[in-house]
Amino acid sequence: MNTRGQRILLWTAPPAVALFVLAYLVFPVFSPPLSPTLTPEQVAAFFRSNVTGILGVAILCNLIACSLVPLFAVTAVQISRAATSSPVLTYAYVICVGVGTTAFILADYCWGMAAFRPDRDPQLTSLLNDMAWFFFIAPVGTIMVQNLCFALSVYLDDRSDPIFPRWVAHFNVATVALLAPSAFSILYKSGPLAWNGPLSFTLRLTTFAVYIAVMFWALLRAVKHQGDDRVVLA
Amino acid sequence: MTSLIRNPLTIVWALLAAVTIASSLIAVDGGASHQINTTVTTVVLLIAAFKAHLVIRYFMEVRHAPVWLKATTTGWVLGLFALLFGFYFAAL
Amino acid sequence: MTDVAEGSATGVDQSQRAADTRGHVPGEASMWFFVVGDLLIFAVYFVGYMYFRGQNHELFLASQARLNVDIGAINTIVLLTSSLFVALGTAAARAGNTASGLRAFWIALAFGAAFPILKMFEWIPEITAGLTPGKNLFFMYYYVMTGMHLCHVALGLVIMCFVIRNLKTSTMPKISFIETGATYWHMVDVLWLVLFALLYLMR
Amino acid sequence: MSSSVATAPQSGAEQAKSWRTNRKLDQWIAFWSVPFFFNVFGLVFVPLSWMMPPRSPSSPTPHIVDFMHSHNLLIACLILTLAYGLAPVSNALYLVQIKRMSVSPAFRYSMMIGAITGAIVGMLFPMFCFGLGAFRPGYSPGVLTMLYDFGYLAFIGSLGCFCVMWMAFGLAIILDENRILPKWLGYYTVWQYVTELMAAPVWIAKTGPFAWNGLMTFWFAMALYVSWQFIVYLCIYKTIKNQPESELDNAAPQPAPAAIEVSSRTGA
Repeated sequence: MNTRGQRILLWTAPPAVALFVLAYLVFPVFSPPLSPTLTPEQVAAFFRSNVTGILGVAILCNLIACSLVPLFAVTAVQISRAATSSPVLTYAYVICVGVGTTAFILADYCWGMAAFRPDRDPQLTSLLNDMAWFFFIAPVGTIMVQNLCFALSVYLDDRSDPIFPRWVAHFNVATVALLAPSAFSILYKSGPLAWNGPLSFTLRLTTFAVYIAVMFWALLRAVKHQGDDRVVLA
Repeated sequence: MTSLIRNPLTIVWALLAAVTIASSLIAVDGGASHQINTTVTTVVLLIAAFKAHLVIRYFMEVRHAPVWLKATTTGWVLGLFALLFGFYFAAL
Repeated sequence: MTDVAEGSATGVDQSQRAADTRGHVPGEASMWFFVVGDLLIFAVYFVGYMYFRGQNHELFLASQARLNVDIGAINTIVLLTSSLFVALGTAAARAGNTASGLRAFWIALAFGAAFPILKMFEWIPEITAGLTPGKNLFFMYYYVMTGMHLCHVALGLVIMCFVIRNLKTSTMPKISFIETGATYWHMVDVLWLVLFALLYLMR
Repeated sequence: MSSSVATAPQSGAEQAKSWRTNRKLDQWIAFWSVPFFFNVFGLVFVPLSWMMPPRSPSSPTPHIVDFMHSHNLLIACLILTLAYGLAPVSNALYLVQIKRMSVSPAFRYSMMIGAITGAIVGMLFPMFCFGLGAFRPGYSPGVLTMLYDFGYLAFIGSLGCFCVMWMAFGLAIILDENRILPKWLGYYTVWQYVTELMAAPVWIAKTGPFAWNGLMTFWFAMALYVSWQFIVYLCIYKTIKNQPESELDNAAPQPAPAAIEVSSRTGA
């Protein structure tokens, strides 16, 4: 079994990332990120005056929401190659990817829904906006477990020529610590932990971007070295 | 055909069908006014317990089963109907 | 628990070796774990029904009056007849008479399949007349219990098809599997007998 | 999360050898994260937020508003947001055992998809419904009541994804010929499936035994579920423990050296 398929899937990641960056840059809600302290009327006014931008990005993200899944799928394949006793880490990883991606899609829906009928009752527009932020920023539980599963598979892989260098595992553990603060955005409406604060918003998105870049590089390297090595199919 | 008629299973079935019709008639005639009727309820529930017992014993072949299974199923029938009667009469 | 697990290990061989000996557990012993458990789950429902009935006799009596006792009674006979043919078929298969066993199971399947159809003749007029589960507690119990029972019937019909296939295709039919399916079907019958008395007949 | 890793040495210690060399370490770490997760789950729902046992669907609006404003809901939501990723780990443990069975991969794929959808509709979404109500006290009672209903109905009334999970799990156990898990557990799982059917009336009843806090739909179903979950974990524990080392994935690639290693380990 050669690794061409894995390489093709991996190279779908850069264009996906480019589209995500584009979506991020043109999304009115993110420039600057909407404050949690806005009243429902202010939120409704904001959505009324930015319908095109929000709807456009919502549609784009609806289309590309799952486009990083191939990268995660290749990661799952590489986890299953590690010399562990069972595919338990692979399965946990795959389920986590599914759950995390769905949360992102729900966030996208909520923003899209708020912009679809902007003259809705401000209470409801505000609710949709809150819900979207919750789904976008807060649910880090799955990506944390996901990265821990990956790190664990690297740590437990005691073959002489390891699939991933050790520091990739250390890096994954570090991302867990860096992503965790954004869960606290549920508790605060202002300050660094609020959903527009530097810890919940900037740190989280930066960490995620760096994480994708590092994993892309590490996976390319791992797939290249895989050669004719047997792939354990989960 | 005679073997089918003499078969104990068929006899049990005939008995079951007969008491089913009997209990329906008792309920419809005796309870037509839809008042609480303890006689009808008692008869109907006893018939149901008897039918359940017959099906378990003969059709499910618990007759020939080990003691633990006999005890469990009989315990189920007795316990269930004891509780049903208990709750029924307690609430009158 | 371990007793049951060990019982299942020996149950299969045992049933094929000596079917008529005293102390024989029909079918797989682990299946009885399910049957007894299911009987207990339904028992909780039955007792719960009786308790809540006691809280409001008038409502339950008045609602009960709107059920169709005729279809209920016919369905009881239908299930009993189906059970009879399952029992006859099991006995025939055990005696090595696969052909008549197969015929009995086909008849049993036909009667069994009539049950859900009759149930629809009962349910659809009731639902269109506004007697939905949300109407009152009696109808909630009625639809939940008969609905759960109907799911059991559906599963039983599927199992019966597998029993028939087993009898049809294999020269040495697996008696323990036939007994397992038969036991399940009789359990469905027992549950209906109690349901019929509680929902349709008691006053 | 760290404590889940920290519990792993226990299982290693039980085997009276260095836990780091335990070949099933990945499975044991995953296994011991599950009791940790369920304890967090229970603590958050019951003593912290009193979300469970469920409040009545027919409680008066002021009570609902008061409850939805309680700050502890936010803390509960936060803890669950951090910990809910462990639910996939518990499902992964079932999947590993199904993989060892003689059944088609379709069973574990069905279960995997059920687990993905179930975690969203049965956990994340209802959790956020409660969290959102407490997050912004300014919502009108109408919105709060909707979130309350949505939260409880999604939490207690999410059925289909769990139905497919337990069906795949139960059927796989019953059909399996490798005797990975005991047969009766398969039938027991079918009961568990029945409890999902029992919960369907929560979408209709607002009071009485079939409401979402009712005797039948909540208490009875919960009693069956909790005992089932407990017994399943005992069985999974036993089966991980009894899995012969020669069958492990990490024993397969290098047959000769692995066999020597295993024998030297069991000797020591």
